[in-house]
Amino acid sequence: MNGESPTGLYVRVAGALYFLLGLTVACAFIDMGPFNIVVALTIAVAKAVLVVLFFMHVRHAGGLTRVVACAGAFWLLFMCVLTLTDFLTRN
Amino acid sequence: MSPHSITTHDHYLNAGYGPRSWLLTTDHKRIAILYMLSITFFFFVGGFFAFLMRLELLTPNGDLVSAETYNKLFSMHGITMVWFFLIPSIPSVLGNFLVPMMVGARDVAFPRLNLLSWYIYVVGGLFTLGAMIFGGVDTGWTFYTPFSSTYAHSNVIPVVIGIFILGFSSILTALNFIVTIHTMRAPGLTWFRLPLFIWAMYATSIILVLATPVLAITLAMLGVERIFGVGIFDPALGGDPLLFQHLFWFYSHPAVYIMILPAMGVVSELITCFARKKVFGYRFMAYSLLAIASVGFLVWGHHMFVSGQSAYAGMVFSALSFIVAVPSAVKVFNWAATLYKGTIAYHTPVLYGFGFIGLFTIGGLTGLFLATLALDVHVHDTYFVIAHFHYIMVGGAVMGYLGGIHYWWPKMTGRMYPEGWAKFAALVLFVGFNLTFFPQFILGYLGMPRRYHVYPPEFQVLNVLSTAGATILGIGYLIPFIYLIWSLRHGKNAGPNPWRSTGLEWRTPSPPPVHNFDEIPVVTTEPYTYVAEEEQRE
Amino acid sequence: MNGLPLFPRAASTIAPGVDALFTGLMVMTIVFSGLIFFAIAFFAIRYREGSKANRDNPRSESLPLELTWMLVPLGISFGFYFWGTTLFTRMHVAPPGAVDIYVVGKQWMWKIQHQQGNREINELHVPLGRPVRLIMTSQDVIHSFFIPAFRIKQDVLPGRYTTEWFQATQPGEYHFFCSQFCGTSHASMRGRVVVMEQAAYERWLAGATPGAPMATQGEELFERFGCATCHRANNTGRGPTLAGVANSTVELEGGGTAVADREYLRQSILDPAAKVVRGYKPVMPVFRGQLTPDQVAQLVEYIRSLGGPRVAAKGGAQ
Amino acid sequence: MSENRALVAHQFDTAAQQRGAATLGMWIFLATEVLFFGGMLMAYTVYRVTEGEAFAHASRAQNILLGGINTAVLLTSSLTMALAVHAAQGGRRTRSVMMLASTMALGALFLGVKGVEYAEKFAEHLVPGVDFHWAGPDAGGAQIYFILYFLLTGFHALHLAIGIGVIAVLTARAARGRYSAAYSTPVEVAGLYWHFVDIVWIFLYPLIYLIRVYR
Repeated sequence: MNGESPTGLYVRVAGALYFLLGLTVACAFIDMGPFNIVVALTIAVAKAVLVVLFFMHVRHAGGLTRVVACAGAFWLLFMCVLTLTDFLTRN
Repeated sequence: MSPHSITTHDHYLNAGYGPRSWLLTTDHKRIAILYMLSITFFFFVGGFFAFLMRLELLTPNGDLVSAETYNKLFSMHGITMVWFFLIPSIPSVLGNFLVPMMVGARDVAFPRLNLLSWYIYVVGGLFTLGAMIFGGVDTGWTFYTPFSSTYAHSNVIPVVIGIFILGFSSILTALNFIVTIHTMRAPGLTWFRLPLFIWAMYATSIILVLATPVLAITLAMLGVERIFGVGIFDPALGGDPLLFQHLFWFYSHPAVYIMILPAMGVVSELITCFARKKVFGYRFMAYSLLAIASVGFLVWGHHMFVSGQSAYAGMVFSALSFIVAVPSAVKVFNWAATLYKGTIAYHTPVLYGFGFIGLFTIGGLTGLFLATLALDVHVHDTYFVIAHFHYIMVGGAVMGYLGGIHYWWPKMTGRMYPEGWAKFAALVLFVGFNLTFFPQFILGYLGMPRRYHVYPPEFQVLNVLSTAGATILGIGYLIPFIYLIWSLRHGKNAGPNPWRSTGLEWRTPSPPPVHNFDEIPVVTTEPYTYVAEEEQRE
Repeated sequence: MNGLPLFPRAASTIAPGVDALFTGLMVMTIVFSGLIFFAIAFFAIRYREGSKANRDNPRSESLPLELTWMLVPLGISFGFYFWGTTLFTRMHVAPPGAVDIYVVGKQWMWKIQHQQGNREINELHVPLGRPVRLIMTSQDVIHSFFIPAFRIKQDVLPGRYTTEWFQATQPGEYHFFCSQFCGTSHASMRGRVVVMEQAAYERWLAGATPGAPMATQGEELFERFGCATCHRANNTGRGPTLAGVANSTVELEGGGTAVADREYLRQSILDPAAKVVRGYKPVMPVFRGQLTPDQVAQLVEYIRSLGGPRVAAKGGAQ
Repeated sequence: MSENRALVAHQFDTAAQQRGAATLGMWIFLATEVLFFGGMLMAYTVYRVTEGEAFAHASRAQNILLGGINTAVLLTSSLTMALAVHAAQGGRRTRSVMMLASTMALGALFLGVKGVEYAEKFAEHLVPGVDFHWAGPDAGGAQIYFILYFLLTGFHALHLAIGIGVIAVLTARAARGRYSAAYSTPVEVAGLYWHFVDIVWIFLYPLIYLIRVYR
C-alpha cells in the first residue's frame, strides 16, 4: 500500500458508517412523506460507497474494477426502471 | 496400422487415457470435449422430442400422443434445447477449447472452476433428465405463472431445480472467460488485435454473468410460491403474474443473444479465413457485439405486448427493440463486404457461414415484424414466432456451431473429415431447415397458435410440409454425427493449419499440446492479416 | 381437400391496416435479404479461388459505408416503429359506443356474457359494423383471446380486466383461439365468432333464451349479499353511495385519486382494502373467492347502471 | 498442494497476474450476486409501489432495535475483516487470525439475532406459507411483504453462513502461516465477498425495517 497504516483510516470509516446508521434511523422517525425513502436510500448508497471505496479498496483500484463494481448496480437499475414503466403507467 | 498416425507428438489427447484422466482433468481442451459429448447427447434428446411433435402435427387430430404428452414434449424440447444445448453449445465447447488458445494462454484463469462448471452442468442435466423420465413437465419452457406455480400437476419443482443448478455452470464459465480475456492475453495482444470470436465470447459472458442470476432467483421464487402456496406471482394470492414475466424475460431475452452472439463470432472467423481477407469493419464488428449484448438487456418487454403490460411500456420496449436491429444489420453488411475482392475457397465451414448469414438475415428481419407493436398483436404466440426464433436459433446458432465444429475439428482432433460428405450434409441441413420452418411463417400469419396439439384442418398442408422438412433436417444432423466419428480413426492427418488461417490457435500442432504453446506467442499485428501474407509470398 | 390457404381472411376494420403493415415489412424483408443474398452470391462466385477478377486495392474498412448501413436501417426501423405504434394506438382505444361483452376464460373454455343477459360458451355472436369491446378476465391461469380474422389478441389475466375491441366488416363465422398456453386442453380452448347483420343479431339476442339483463342480475346479487346495508343513498351508510360513482374520479384514503372504471369497481368488490375512498374505513368484507367472475361482472354492470359521468371510451377497462 | 510448490499456478506467468485474476473474478461474481438479490429487490420495488400502504403497516411488525443492532454488528464485522486483510497482507499472523476470528464471531452473532427475529415471526404467526394470520385490512400486501422479508433476509443469511464457513477455512490456514506479504489473495478475495454481504444488509435494513416508523 502507500506506507502508512490504514488501521486508523478503517476505524474512521467504521465510525462514519455507525454515524450514518444512526442518521438513517433518526430520519425514519421524521415524517417526510415520499422523501423518507429517498433519504433512506441516499444514506444507504453513501454507506455502500464508503465500504466499496475503503474496505474493498476500490479507491486504489483500476478502471476495470470500478466498471465491474458499478455494472451490477446499473443493470439492476435498468431492470427496475424499465419494469416500472409498465407498473406505473398501467392506467 | 493407420497410415495417418498423429501420435508423432505429445498432445492433450494422448496425455492420459483412463477415465480418471478425463473426469479429473483441468485442461480446458479436455473439458471442451466433455462438454461436446454432453451437449450432443442433449441435442439428440431434444431433437427426439421435436421429432415426435412434428409427427403428431401431421394430422389435425391428436392421434399419436395425448394432449398431456404433447404438452410435455414441447416443454421438454424447449427446456432441453435452450438450457442444455444452445446456451452451453458454442461457449462451453468451442469457447472452452479456443479462448485460451486464441489469447495465447496455457489455460483459462481458473481451471478447476472450469471443471466444476462441467460437473454442475451434468448434475443439473441429470436432475432435469430424471424429472423428464419420471413424469416430465408441461409448463412450456417459459414457466408462466400462475399455471406453473399453482395449476400444473407435473414435475415443475425438479425441473426448475435442475435449471437453477445449471445456471451456476453458465455463470462460472462466463466468469472464467471474462477473467481470462482480461488478464491472460499474450504479449502484444491488445484488445483490437483479438479475433472477433473472442469479442463474441466476451460479450456473451457479460450477458451470462448479469442475466443468469435473475433467472435463478426468479425460478427460486416460483418454487417458493409452488411449494408454500404463497402469493408472489399468483393473483389469487395477491401477486402479479406479469412480474414473473418481467423477471423471466429480463433473463430470457438476453439469453437469445447468449445463443446467437457466439455464432456470430464463429461466422466472422469462417468468412474471413475462407475469403482470405480481413473482416470488413473490424472495430464496428467488435463494437456491434457489445452493443447487441448491452441493448439486448433493454428490450425484454417486447415479449409482453399483449400480456396486459401497459401500452406505454410497450411503446418504449418496441422502440428499444428496433434499435437492436442496427448493430445486427452492421454485422450482416460487414460479412457481405468482407467477401468483396476476397479469394473465396469453398470448404465446408464457409458453406455453414453463408447459410448462417442467409438464415440469420431472415430470422432477424422477421424479428422486426414482432417488434412492431400493431403487427405483434396478431402474430404473437403463433407459429410466426416459432419460425422466427428457429431461424435465429437453429438457422443461426446451430449452423454457427456446426460451422465452427467443422472449422476447428482438425485442430481439436488432428483429423480431417470427408469433405464431400460434409458439403452434402450442409446442403441437406439447409434445405431441410427451410422446408421445416418457412411454412411456419405462413401458418403463423394465418393464425395457428403455438403449443397446439390439435388444429383446424385448413392448416394441415403446411404442417405436413413442415414435418417433411423436419425429417430431412433430422437426417441432416445424423450425417455429420457419423462422419465426424468416422474421421477420428480414418480421417486424414490435418497438420497444424489446414486452412492457412492466421489465428494463434493454428500456430501450434494439431491436436495441441497440453499447455497449448511450447512457447507463448508474441503478437505484433492486427488479426486476419491475410493480404499481407499473400503479398509476402509473392 | 382443405386447400392451401396462404393469407388469412381480413374481416375487421383494423385488419387491412395490419395487413398493409405486414406487406410493408415483407417488402422491406425481401429487399434487404435479396440485397444480402445477391451480394453474397455475386461476390462468392466472382471472387472464388482461382478466378481472374480484379482484386486490386481490397479494403477492409470504410467509415462512410459503416455509417450508411447504420443510419439507413435506423431510419427504416423508426419508420416502421411509428407506423406500428400509430396503428397500435388505434387498436388499443375502442371508439365510443362500443357493445360491451364480458368474457371469462377458464380451463378450458370461454364463457361469454352479454349485457342483455345472453350467455354462450365457446361462441361469440356479434353485430356487423359496430364496435364491440370484450371485457375479459380469467378464473384460473392466463389465457389469451385471439381472433385471427380480426388481427387482434389480448392476454386474459386472472385478477384483472383486460380489454380488446374490434368492428367486424363481413358477416360470417371466424375462428377464435386461446393463444396463451393454459394447460392440458389448451388446443381445444377455441370457438367461433359469428358476425351477424344488426337485425339478425337482435333476433338472436331476443331469441336465444336470455336470462335477465346483467344489471338486473347484479341488483339481485346486491340485495342477496346485503351490500345495501352499508352502501346506502345519500352517503348515510358505512360505505360510499354508489349512485353516480361509475366513471367518476374518487379521492382515496392515503392520498391520490382513482377513476372508478370497471377495473376499479372489480377490485373494490374483491379486495376492498386496496383503494378505500377518502373518509371511509376499510371495513368491507373481502369478496375474493366468494363471487364468480360472472357475478362480479353483473355487480359491476349494476353499479354502472346507477349512472355516472359519461366519458369517452378508453383502452383500459372502463 | 504441497507447501513447497510454487505459489503461482501453471497457467499464470506472474504472481501479480494471478492475484489480479482472482480479484477480478470475485468482482465479477459479486456483480452476479447483485443481480441475484436484484431479482428479489425488483419484486420488492414493484410491490412497494403497488402495495405501499400494506408494506408500511406490515413493517411495523419488525423490531427496529434488533435490526439496528444487527446492522451495527455487520458494519463492525466489515471493519474487522478489512483489518484482517491488512494484517494478512503485512504477514502478521496472530493479528490476522484474531481479526478473522472476530469477523466470524460477529457474523455468528448476526445470525443469532436473526434467529431470534425469525422465532418472533413464528410466534406472531407472520410466516407466509407456514403460519400466517394478519389482522389488518390488507392481508395480501402484508403477506407479500413477509414473503419478500423471508426471501431477502434468508438468502442474505445463507450468504453470511457461507462467508463464515469460508473464513473458518481461512482462519485455520492463516494460523498455519499460509499467508504472507507475498501471498494473501484468498483473504483479500474472501474480504470482498464479506463486504458485499454487508452492503446487501446496508440496503435491506432501511428497506425492510424503516418503511414508516413515525406516527
